Amino acid sequence: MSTVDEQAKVPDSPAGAETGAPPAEAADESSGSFIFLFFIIGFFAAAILGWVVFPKVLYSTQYQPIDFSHAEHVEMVDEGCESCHYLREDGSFSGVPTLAECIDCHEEINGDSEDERIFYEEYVAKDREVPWLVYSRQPDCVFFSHAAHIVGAEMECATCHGDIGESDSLKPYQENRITGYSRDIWGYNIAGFKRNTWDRMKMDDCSDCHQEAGGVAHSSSVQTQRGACFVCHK
Amino acid sequence: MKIDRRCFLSFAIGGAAGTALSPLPWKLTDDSSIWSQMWPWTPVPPDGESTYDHSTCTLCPGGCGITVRSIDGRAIKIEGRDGHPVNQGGICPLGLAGLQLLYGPTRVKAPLKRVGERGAGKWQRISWESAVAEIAETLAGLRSSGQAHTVAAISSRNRGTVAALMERFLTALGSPNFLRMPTMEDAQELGLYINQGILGSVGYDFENSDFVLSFGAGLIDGWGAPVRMFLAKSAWQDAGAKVVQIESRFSNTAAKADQWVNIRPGSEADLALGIAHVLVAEELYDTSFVGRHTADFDAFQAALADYTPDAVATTTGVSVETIAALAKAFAEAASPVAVYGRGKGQVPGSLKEVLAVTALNALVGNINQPGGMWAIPEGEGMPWPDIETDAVAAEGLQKPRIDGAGTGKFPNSRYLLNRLPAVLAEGSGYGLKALFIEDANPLYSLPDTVAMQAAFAQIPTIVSFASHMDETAAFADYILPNHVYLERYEDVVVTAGLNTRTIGLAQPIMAPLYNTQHVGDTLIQLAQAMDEPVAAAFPWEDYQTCLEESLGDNWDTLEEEGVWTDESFAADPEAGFETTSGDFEFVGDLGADVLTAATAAAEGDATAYPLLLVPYDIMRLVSSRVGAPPFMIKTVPDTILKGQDILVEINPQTAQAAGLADGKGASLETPRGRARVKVHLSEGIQPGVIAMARGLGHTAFDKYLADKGVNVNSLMGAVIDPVSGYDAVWGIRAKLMRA
Amino acid sequence: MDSALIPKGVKRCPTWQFLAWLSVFGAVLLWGVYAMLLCWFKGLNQTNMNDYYGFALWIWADLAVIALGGGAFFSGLLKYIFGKDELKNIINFAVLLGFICYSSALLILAIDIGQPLRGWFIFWHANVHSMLTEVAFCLSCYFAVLTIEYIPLILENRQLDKVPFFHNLSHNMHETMAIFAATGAFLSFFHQGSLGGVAGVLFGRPFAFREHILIWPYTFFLFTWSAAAFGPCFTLSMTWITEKVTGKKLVKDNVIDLLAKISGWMITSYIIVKIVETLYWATVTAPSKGFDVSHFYTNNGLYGWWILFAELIVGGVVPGLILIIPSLRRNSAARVTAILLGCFGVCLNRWVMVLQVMAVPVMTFDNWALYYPSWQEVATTILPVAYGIILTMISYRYLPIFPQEAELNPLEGAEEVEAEQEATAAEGAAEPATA
Amino acid sequence: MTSAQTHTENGAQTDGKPVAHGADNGHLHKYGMVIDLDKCTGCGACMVACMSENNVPFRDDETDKLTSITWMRVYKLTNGKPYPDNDVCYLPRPCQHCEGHAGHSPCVSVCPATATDYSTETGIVSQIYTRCFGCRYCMAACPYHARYFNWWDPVWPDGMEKYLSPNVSPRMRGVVEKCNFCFQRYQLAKDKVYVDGESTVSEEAYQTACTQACPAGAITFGDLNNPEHLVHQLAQPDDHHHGHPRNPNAFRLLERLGTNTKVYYVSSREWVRRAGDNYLPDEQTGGGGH
Repeated sequence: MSTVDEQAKVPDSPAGAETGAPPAEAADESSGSFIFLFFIIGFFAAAILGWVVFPKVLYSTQYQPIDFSHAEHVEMVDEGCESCHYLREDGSFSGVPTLAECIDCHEEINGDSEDERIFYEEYVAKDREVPWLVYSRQPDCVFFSHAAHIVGAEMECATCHGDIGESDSLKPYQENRITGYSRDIWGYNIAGFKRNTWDRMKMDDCSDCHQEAGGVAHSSSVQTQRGACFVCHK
Repeated sequence: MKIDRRCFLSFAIGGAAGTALSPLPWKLTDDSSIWSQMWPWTPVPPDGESTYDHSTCTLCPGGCGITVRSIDGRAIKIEGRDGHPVNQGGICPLGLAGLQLLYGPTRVKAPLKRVGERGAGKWQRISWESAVAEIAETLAGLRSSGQAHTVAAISSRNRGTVAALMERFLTALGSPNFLRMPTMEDAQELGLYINQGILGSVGYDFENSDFVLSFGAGLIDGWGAPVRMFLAKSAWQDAGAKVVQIESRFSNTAAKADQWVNIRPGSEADLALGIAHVLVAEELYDTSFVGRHTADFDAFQAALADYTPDAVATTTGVSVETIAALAKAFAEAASPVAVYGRGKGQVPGSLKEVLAVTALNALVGNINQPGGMWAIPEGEGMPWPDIETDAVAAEGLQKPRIDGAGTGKFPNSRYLLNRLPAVLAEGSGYGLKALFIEDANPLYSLPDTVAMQAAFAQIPTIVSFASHMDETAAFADYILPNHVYLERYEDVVVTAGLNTRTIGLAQPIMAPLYNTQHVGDTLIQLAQAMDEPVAAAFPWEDYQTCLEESLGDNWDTLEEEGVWTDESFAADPEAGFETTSGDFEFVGDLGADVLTAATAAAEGDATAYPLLLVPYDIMRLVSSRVGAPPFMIKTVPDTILKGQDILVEINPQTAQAAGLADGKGASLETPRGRARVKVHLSEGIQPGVIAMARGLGHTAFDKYLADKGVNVNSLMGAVIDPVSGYDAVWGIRAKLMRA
Repeated sequence: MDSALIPKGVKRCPTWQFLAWLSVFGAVLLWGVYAMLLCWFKGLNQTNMNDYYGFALWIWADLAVIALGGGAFFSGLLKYIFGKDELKNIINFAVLLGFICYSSALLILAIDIGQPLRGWFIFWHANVHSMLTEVAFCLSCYFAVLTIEYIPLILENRQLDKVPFFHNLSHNMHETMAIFAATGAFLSFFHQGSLGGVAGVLFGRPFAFREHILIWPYTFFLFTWSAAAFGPCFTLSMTWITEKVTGKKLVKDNVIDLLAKISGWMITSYIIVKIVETLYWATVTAPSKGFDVSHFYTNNGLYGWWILFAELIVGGVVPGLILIIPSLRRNSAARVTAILLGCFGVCLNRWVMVLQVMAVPVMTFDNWALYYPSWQEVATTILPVAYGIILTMISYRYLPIFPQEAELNPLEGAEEVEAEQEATAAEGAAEPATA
Repeated sequence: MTSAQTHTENGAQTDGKPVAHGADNGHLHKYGMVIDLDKCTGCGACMVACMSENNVPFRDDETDKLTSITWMRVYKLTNGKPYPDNDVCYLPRPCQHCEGHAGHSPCVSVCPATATDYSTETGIVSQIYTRCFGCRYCMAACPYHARYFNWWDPVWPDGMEKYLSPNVSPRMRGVVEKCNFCFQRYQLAKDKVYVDGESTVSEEAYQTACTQACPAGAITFGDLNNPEHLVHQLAQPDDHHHGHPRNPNAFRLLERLGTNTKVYYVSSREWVRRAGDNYLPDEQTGGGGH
């Protein structure tokens, strides 16, 4: 701290010389704009770091074991998404098909795609489950009832999953290095803004949608007057 | 211009402002909290398709039906099977914790061969082929040297295909030495044979009984088929049936009974005879049944002369009035039943006691009647072709059994494993050269573990089929691990006091986790690795073929329903009994002496050891071959186990005399050993008695079970019943000193 | 070496001596930090808390330091709002103590929670029904206020004050201090109260539960009142200790006397209400739940009737009476006894309202649960004490904490050196007593 | 009558907004339990059923019962008389799911982060482990000691984590957990209701693991609002008196504190009923309540 005084006595301060003001004050004023420049530099450097570099560092990019065309498969099946992603008899949701379910159609190589060949050789032939990276996988603490949304609320798959059903190939999977979750949960916008209902899948997004859907308003919580925790948590 | 500290400060403030206005701190805060919600070291159970499969629990003799919930083929929960004839959907703590045994760390994961000292825990993994070959070679060597009869096998049961295969294997080798682990069923079977001339088990029609007189039976502490007993207990409550518990300790059964008769330990037989005395003297008994269907009532009556209420009151500590009231209530009930077997019934008990208790049932004519005691015939043996024994085998089979059962002093007894230590120590028999142990843990669960281990030490080859590294497996030379019950097929013949013939089917819920093999398959392979006569006795390709063939028509029922029951044996008492006289015989050829003989006493000198140590059973511990899984140990109250210390239950008066306070450490000494214990003061136990829970003090298994408390068997020895040869131990003299 | 930083007109011990003592308390601090890190990285299994003692030593420490730190808001209230201008001579120290107490409380809370990384949920997912939410918000806000009150003091450091910006800032802040004092008093009313409410709302715990006025249980008001009453005792105790350590008179007697008198009347009025409230609880509230009050004080090895006597009489009535009787109050020994007993009384009250609440069995078949802290808990509780001593040492050395010090201890040429030596010796001898 | 009563009460609480949720449209359940203490044998099956259903961890020494996590704990009560007049009774204690006054149970109202909540749809007191930050205020608030803190990281011996159920999230160190009436079973039952096109979860479709396992049939579980459910018939809750049981043999633990619990106990023994609450010496058992 004692250096502050010494600083003020720096003789060759140009600003001080020009204004002819007492040296101590002059030094303060002259370096004022200069100091502000540093402020700006610091500000923008941090902003760039936070807005641009940070998201790149935070997420690692992984690729699916095989490229898969939803569009191609949807054309070939009768019941749309539900042909492969269906509700089981007990009301639970099947999620990503198991190898056995794939084999129902892919007992042999059906086409000439390279991915199908890899699929067959690496997984069917070796009887290994495909380690799919699931974009919409929720944390373990979440109980998400597909039955309630598909049957109860008659919602479309796309409301939450977007147009993945029309995609020709699988986008790279981005994993949050800290939490281990898919980037789709937080959304691709690092600030958390979303344009479409399927852009983000955090708890707040669930509750936003539930707030809007007045018909199935949840107000069973005594504490929050909203949905009680156990509706969606386990 | 000069870049000074203020510039840095400014830069830093700008940086801070820029950071604050960027997502970085906020996202990091959020993400780090999410990280804490999903710490990578906290497991996340994978989700999948949920399925339910039925099977039968084999962890105790009860044979409950279970339903196993699996996720993508991974068993995650065991539940009681709804509508199952034994347990009606209920299930006990052990059955519920079965998956901890399946996935548990003490599983033997591959065949092992001992490489270090016995019991030192040094093992070498070997292939099934070499294990089978090496053991077959040893056995072949014994056969060729005329020592086939020195091979013995210990199993917890003698019914069902696995036990039958084991017995058949011994027979084919040429050994008569199949040994069943002792339980109360030994004494009951013998009693049944004497009373009714039937080879079979005793069943009780509890559901239809309105007065249950239990001579220390832990009706809700694990006696018989535990879940069935719980259901029966609740049914008694709903129907207003009376339950009287005769016991020295205020056990859970006593607590739930309508009346607790506080008796001097070990004098139950005297009380039964005292009640019989009153029934006869006051002509309260069923004269019709006794008159028409019993053969030796006079002899029985003569034996009762010594058991006047006054005399019995002195012996038992139960008042004359209580004895009279019990007799009256018992006689007046519509369907009274007297029940035999202490605690869970792990000790056979004295023949005098089983005959005395059964006599009460006969006196009220409640034999093979609704609400009474039933004889359940053992049924036919396996429908297998006869063994063509060769000369070696024939010679071996001529030899008397190593335990002396079925001959000489003990003509009607079948298995006398308790005599083994004495026999081997004396060197009176021919000794054993090889021992197979299947589904049993004798080095833990039999009295006098020290003597038993010394006896085992004399046997050159011990082969264990244990799935888990229990005390006996740890002392073996080879371990040929069996699948755990959830990984294998097995027919489970349930006796356990059921009044129906019941067979449950254990079915594989999942593929074996480790390199284990069904004991049936191992036996078939062993036989087939031997000479023609032995191999020929095992013509099956594998165990499952054998099982399907053995069960015949029942196989389909069992595969479909999981359980098969039969009540068609129900005998008509009017048709008479299968004794030589054709009537019920109270004492048969043994004469009245068996009842007038002194009751088995506790070992030890009353002056040196002024107290009595009596073991007790609870549902939250396992004292049989199974090691209690962690969940069960977790339910054990801190008045039984605290840290590594077992707490023994004593009356505050006993404590005061010994200068002990609740929770304090003490040294407990019996003629057979000494142990460090802590004391728990209880108003539910007689002064002068020390009660110790069975099921602790394991030396094998894992850190969740091992070295916790004391194994009460290490402090007791067998007390051999002079007539039956069975172990009649109910306690031992002891002293308790401040430590 | 650091003479340029030491306020003008006062004498301080040599640097080496200062550093030596600093390192002693620094070592204690590091020990506490080590325990803190153990708790953070290995979890709360490092403590002797259990499912019966979810709240234990730390929560007590929290409640106690906040009650003791109550001197800051109450002195501020007296000076800035009620115009007790004499108190300006002790207010700096009161603020410093408040700052230490509140920062310590926040630190202990951060160690006490099982998931420190999620601690911010208390703000983000706040449950408005919870007393703890109220505590967290008011505590954080008041800590900010204390920081603002402490900053001008730092800026009065001889060197910092030379910077015109800082000088002006400090001056302007002083001008507006009344607003902060008022804000602080308001916030303190709520968080002291809600800390009292923490126990008082527990309707499942008849020992803690108290009847309500509006939405607040009696303990809400009693805690605020007792913090105002006993907080000054702590300020006075610490002043007394500092005077003993430095061997100097730092605050004039009239200031001490005024604060002691106010504290005395506050304690007396508090303890009367507290006794009435206790009687009401013992004869009406507890029996209505089926409890004879003796249930709470018998059949266990620690919590007997003595604790009630110690809290109400020894730590309440006695200091109250001493401080309101002028002759006793002016007797230094009696006054010091009273203020120390006052600190003890309020700490014991907080202990009872945390630990005894946990100890008393409620279900008829339950047992008393007794508890002793693990060394990690003790170390992390001593950590703030060491931190407080260090901050006090530094502040005393470099900041004009006691405005009357120079006047009361004039420096004069030759005597100066002697005085310094004396002070040094005294500081060296007495300092450990503060630990 | 009972359900109508509750409808009005809850309707008022939620500002007249319709309290409805999907498949259980219009049904306001109040799940509760009746435990017959005369039937309970203290075998501990409920405790193990609970632990195996709910992924409750275990440690090598669980004999310090003050740190041993047992959502369902069986207490042993004695009548306090000397030998041989001593009597004992076992009392299984799950979370009592207090309703308190209008859902403000002792623990729910104190949680600073809304990690525990009372649901008017089910009457269940929930606990969200990932929201909880471990302040333990709820534990201090609960007179039943039904709440447990994860003092340690849960560790399963190698391979044993395979039996963990995916329907229950394993808890991490530093959070509070407790019985939630096997809420995951209600969630799964509701899913089934959706696909089956039914209107509400039936009595059989939602039973807790302890109820299902109890070999003595001592535990009954169901909707206290539904007169057709066995629990209602056994407890006969009086909605005009905060659910006070009209069955003279039934009682609730510490009813006098106003916790308004949903676990009822039945015993024919007076000393057992008296042990359920605190009474001054001259007060009658069952009296003194509100």
